[in-house]
Amino acid sequence: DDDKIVVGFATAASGFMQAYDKPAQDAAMIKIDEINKAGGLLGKQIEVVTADTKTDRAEGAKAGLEVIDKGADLVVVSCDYDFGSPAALAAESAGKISFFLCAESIKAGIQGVGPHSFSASVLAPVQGATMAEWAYNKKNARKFYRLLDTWTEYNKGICDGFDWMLPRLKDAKLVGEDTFKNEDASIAAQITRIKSLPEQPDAIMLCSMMPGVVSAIKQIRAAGITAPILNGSGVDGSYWLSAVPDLSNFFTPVQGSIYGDDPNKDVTAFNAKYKEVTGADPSSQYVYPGYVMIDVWAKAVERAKSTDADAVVAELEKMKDEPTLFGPRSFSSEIHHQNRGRYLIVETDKGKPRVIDEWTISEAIPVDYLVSK
Amino acid sequence: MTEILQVVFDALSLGSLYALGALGIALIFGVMRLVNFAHGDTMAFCVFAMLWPSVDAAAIVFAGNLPAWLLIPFILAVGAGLSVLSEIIVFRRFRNTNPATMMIASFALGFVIRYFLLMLYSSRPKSIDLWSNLGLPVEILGARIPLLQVITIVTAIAILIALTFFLKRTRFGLEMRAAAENFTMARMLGVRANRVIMLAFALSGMLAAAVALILVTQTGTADIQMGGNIMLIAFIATVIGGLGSLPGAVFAGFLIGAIATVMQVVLPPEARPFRDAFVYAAVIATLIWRPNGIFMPKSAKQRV
Amino acid sequence: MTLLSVNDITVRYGRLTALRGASLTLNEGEILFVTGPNGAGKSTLMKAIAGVVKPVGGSIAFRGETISGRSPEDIARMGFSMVPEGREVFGSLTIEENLRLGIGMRADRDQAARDLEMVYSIFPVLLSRRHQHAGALSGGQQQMLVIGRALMAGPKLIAIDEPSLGLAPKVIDDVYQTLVKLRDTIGLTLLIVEQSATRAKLTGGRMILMRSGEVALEGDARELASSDALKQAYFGYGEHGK
Amino acid sequence: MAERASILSRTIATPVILGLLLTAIALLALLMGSGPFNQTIIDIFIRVILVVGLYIFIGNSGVISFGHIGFTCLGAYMTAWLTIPPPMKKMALPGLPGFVLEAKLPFWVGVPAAAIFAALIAFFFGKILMRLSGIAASIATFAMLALINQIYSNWEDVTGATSSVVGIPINRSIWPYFVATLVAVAIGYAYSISRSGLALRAARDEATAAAASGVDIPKERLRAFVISAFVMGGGGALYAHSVGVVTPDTFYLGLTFISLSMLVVGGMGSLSGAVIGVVLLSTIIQILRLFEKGVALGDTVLTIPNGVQEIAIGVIMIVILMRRPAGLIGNREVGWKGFRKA
Amino acid sequence: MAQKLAADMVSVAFEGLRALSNVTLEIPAGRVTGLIGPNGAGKTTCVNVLTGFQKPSMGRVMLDGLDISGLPAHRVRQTGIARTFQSGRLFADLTVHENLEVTGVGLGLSRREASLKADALLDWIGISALSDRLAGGLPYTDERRVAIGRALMLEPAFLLLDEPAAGMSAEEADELSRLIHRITDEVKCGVLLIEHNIGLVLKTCHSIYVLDSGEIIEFGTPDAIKASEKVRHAYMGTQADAEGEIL
Ligand SMILES: Nc1ncnc2c1ncn2[C@@H]1O[C@H](COP(=O)(O)OP(=O)(O)OP(=O)(O)O)[C@@H](O)[C@H]1O
Ligand SMILES: Nc1ncnc2c1ncn2[C@@H]1O[C@H](COP(=O)(O)OP(=O)(O)OP(=O)(O)O)[C@@H](O)[C@H]1O
Ligand SMILES: CC(C)C[C@H](N)C(=O)O
Ligand SMILES: [Mg+2]
Ligand SMILES: [Mg+2]
Repeated sequence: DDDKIVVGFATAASGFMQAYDKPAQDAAMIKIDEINKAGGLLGKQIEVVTADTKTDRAEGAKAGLEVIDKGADLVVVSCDYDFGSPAALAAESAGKISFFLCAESIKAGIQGVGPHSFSASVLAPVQGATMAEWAYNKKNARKFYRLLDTWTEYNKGICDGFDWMLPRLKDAKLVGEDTFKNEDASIAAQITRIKSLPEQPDAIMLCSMMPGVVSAIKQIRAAGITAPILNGSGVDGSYWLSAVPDLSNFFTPVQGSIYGDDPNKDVTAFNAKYKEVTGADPSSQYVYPGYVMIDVWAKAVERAKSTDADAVVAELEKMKDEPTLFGPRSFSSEIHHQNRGRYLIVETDKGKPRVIDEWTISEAIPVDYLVSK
Repeated sequence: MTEILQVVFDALSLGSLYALGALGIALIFGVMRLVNFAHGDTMAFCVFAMLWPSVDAAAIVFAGNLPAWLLIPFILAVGAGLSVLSEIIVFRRFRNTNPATMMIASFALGFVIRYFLLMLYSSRPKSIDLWSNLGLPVEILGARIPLLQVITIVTAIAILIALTFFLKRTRFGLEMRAAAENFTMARMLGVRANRVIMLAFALSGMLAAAVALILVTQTGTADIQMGGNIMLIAFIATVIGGLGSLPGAVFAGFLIGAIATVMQVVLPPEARPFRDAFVYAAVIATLIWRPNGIFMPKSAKQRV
Repeated sequence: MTLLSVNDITVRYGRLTALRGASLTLNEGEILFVTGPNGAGKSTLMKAIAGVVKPVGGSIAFRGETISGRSPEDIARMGFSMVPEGREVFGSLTIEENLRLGIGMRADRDQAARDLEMVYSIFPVLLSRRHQHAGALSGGQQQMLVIGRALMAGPKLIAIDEPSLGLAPKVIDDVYQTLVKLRDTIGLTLLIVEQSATRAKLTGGRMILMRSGEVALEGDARELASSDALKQAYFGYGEHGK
Repeated sequence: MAERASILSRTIATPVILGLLLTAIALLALLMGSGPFNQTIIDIFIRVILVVGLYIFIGNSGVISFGHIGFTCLGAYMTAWLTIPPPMKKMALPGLPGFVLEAKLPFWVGVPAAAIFAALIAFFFGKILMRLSGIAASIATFAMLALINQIYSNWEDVTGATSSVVGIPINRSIWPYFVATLVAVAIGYAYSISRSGLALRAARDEATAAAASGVDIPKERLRAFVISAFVMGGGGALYAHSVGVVTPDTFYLGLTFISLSMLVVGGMGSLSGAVIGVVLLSTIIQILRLFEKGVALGDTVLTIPNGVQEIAIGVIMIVILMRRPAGLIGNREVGWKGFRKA
Repeated sequence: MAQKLAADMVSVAFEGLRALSNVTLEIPAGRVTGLIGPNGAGKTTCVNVLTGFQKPSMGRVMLDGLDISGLPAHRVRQTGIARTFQSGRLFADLTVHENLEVTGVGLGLSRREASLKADALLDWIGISALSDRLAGGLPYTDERRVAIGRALMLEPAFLLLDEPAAGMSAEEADELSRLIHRITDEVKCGVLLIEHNIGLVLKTCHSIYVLDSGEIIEFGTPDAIKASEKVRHAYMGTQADAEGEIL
């Protein structure tokens, strides 16, 4: 109807995706609240409807249809591409805009859903590329080791970005590589391989995610390997650090800091707000894309002066380095995702994470490369 | 030489975990013909028993802070307790029903346990640091192997010997095997079959707890799904080892661990992701080669 | 002294009534043969006493205590030993393990050891193959094993559902001789389902005939077995009350 | 002695009644006319297909297969290979053979092709596996599932590995699913009254005696294996078209156990059990969902907390099995006068 | 129809135990051949060898001069050699009628044909009344008759019966004896009868083999067997003498 704008969340309120969807969704709600308090969007209040995907793909399609049925103008879908896409596809065929909460695969957008689909986060390959380039420049790393957990596309994406960046770094080389599986109870064999390398690596690119990544880090350090470990954003958060006491030499890219030391004071203010609303501190940087999403979408709606999908998409695609609380955002008719982005670098030293640097890769990862992977 | 030894230890340490899992599955299968799919969830339950219920990302360690001499018995008791409770509330009512029904019932029970944990702790994996210093390597014949793995290997073998002795040499073991084969007839011979089965469940629960403790020390993670994979491998090990044969189950557990480790070592990088595919192909080959399991004596085959 | 009394019990399998008000009493040291045509309910009667099937009506008392409703293991522990129809050996256990199962509830270990020797002497083949899996035995050998196993429990009352099933004639003789000897020496009470009237006649004792779930005829085995009444009752010409 | 009626005329009531039940469900979806509800019904139909597929093998042979969802996976990917627009395929799945890359087939070709493909693969696996019986066979089928899953999760060029395969044409009309479900039920019925079905059920009860009756058990098992794989493959293809994306882990343990549970709770040895089990459990799940969202009873809104639905379903399943160990329908089949012995 | 089924110097060993040693015997068509012997003598093993359930360690199984040893059990049945088992082994979840139908189907009939044959056969044996009962709940004696019916489907050339009278009363055994004769007379098949009910064997068989510890120790007509001191010593009971007093 005309007196309100509806945002539909087809996200997981149960099952394991809930751990990712809920925080990002809370952040989105904060932005929605802010907009409503400030008088709404196009003068109308934003109303929220939800449907539970139960972390199941078939349920996801239903949830998508359900929020569309309830009149959603924007369909927000599960963080992860695999679980979000059924609902996004439903939105696409209904001609609605869909936003993945924090999917980091190129498919979360034009390439995997269609021209009305976007993701609010930054591509996983950007994370891998960022860490490689940063470590090369700031840690003087030349010999890299690549350890890939083949469980998800996200993990592979990090390593893809790393692979793309490595040849661009003069003198840098790969001294070895290996794979494991997230559920592996023991990675003893992989560790033995690292330890029997003729020369120990300057840095280990670890492309993995929760929960297996913790186990891998723990076992690597227990074996006495002290080389710097580079990761994707998936390991952000201090909640798991207790598992590896006194972890050091450990680096993670993040869009914003949950540790109270973000260079941008507004982020710290947002963290406080988040705590006020949800009762807990943000547990990882993955809350932030939810906020960014509503932010950029609302701006596009204001500029289009309508919620008409095509008009809003057109406005979104005009965004070039649009500033947001968590770094600039760009969209184009080619890609609805970030193939380049500013990252804060968090170092964990003696079990304490803190922001030590900021890095933006020197060149955007070409769409062709991303798609071919 | 040391390299080979290192691989042997790597294989043994993974294998011993599987072997311990397999013992827990084989014990219940041996006594009830039940494939207990709730076993993995029992492991997860034991792990979470160390934490205070909360849906926050950060874990609130609770029992996990106890000193080892209290924590170990406590977790073993939790495993045994949950397992016995499962028997009393659920499995007891499925005596003499067909294996498929029991299996689905156990699966449903596991499902209930899993979602119960999920409600209390959320689906988020939690971190917990237990006995980190056990991760420190010790040197054996030039190979470096974390102390924890030495402990795991030794525990698995010790438990196997103790259990085998228990089942072969004591009256209880005899009664257990009898109840497994023909529940009603065993009772007609005065065997207090329910009691016997309950004890088997308690043992199996403790085995789940033992795996849970090792797993959590190794990975530092408490995850709702954490028992699942080990349970599946354990299940496979139980069958290819020879149903009802505990040494068989243990041997097969070690074998699967060894195959996986060796595959990881020898496969070229491009083929390494297919490691498990090779393992499963080996499982099929083994079954075709010895349908009754590696350790099944020929005479145990049913005659016409 | 009355050892076992079955009063008016009724057993149903779903809609089918297998026992309708069957009664019998058995005194200590007595031999009672149960005979009757196919499907008369003989095996069901045995199972009801053993506590394996639950009667819907009536009561059973053993050694002065009511046992209907008790669990099979409790009844077994009171001294009731049963050989069910159809050779229920534990095929995956060895022969000796099968036999040792029977002595679980006995306190008198010495006597148990002697009983084991006795069983081996009646059935020497079991001794020679004691460490083999019972599943490999021939049909008759399995039958020997279950009878032996029942004797190992040191029972007050042994109930055997068709002891001669699958046994060679010579072995049947041995079995009956042993049973009678045990009755004479230790006062073992025998409840035997036996299709062969001749066998009952040769052994002596009391006999009942069951038909359609009821006790149709009762009397001395020797007299009854040679009388026409038995044949008539067997096939149901004319009703004989009990 | 009365002349025995033919097997067909004695048992035809079963598929007819089941067909009517399915028709009623389809009509209900039309009547409601809501998108999500329609999708729910499509889901139920696909489940029915999968569970009927399981029934064909498991119900008749008594061998619990953990592997059949593997065939669902094969089917889903096959239809994806055939129906995704060629430009997208060339990008995402460059390793496919040329003629497949060029193909852009409609879904009503994709689905049967997928079913046939699954049946073909089942034939090869079955040749090896059907010699096994009992728990060894179960584990071997599980290993087969894991093998398929591992291959599809890692063969980047051909399956896209763990990444979702997208671009599968979505069909949200209820009719294709309805018709396919009827076909599945018909196949299930035809198999169960066939010679092979009878022989296999005999072997399930007493393998030794079946052999002594001239039954070639591995051969009969193989037949059932292939036919059921055909149904499972078709079901997988339909799933792909109902959701629009497939990944290997969709077709792994979760789906395996849910489908097996529905079969066992319904009654493992009965076609009616397979169908009614799915419909009933799905209905219960939907009702619990409703309560999760909140149901207004008078003035109070009744809501159950998140997660309770799953726990409740688990408990309900256990209770049903306690009460009826052979499943709701047991070994019987529906007939005009209630249930009859199968 | 085949005329002769024979075991030719068959030996079977199980882990050191010799269950059969060089057993040679013949089952002619149209006649009843008895096989008796103490428990564990090897009778069932012998049937297992003849029907493909047990591979002989040595020796051959000949069907009319054709070597059939090594064929799997279902193929043996398809050559016309049928058997029953010492323990019923009916298909418990199928009806009696279906139990018979299975054999028809196993031998290549359509269900319709198999069904008609089953009806006819049940009628012929006289157990049509049981037709629609589930085989699982049958009493012992009926179980045996159904098993015989199942084996008789499609008129096998040879029928091997393993203790069919166990658990039967004298009258029932008598009836069985008549049934066996009807089978040889009307179906014209050769029957091998294993029984411990000596009376039944003596009355029913044309010739009898006596097996002890895996070896044939005697072969002859019932009268000859009755008279044999060797047999009496090895097998017969003291009271249950060869007169066949105990049925
Ligand atoms: N488990 C069962 N389920 C259904 N019916 C049964 C069951 N057991 C026995 N019956 C039926 O109960 C009746 C009595 O059977 P029972 O076995 O007691 O007879 P019986 O006198 O021992 O016969 P037999 O001489 O053949 O051993 C029979 O009609 C039989 O079919
Ligand atoms: N699979 C086997 N493994 C080991 N021993 C076996 C096996 N099958 C049979 N035997 C042995 O072979 C011998 C012959 O057995 P078989 O069953 O043929 O005897 P039988 O003459 O049929 O006896 P019964 O009259 O008791 O049925 C027995 O001693 C038996 O224990
Ligand atoms: C939470 C993240 C690790 C998930 C990841 N962003 C994805 O796309 O799947
Ligand atoms: Mg009986
Ligand atoms: Mg025999």
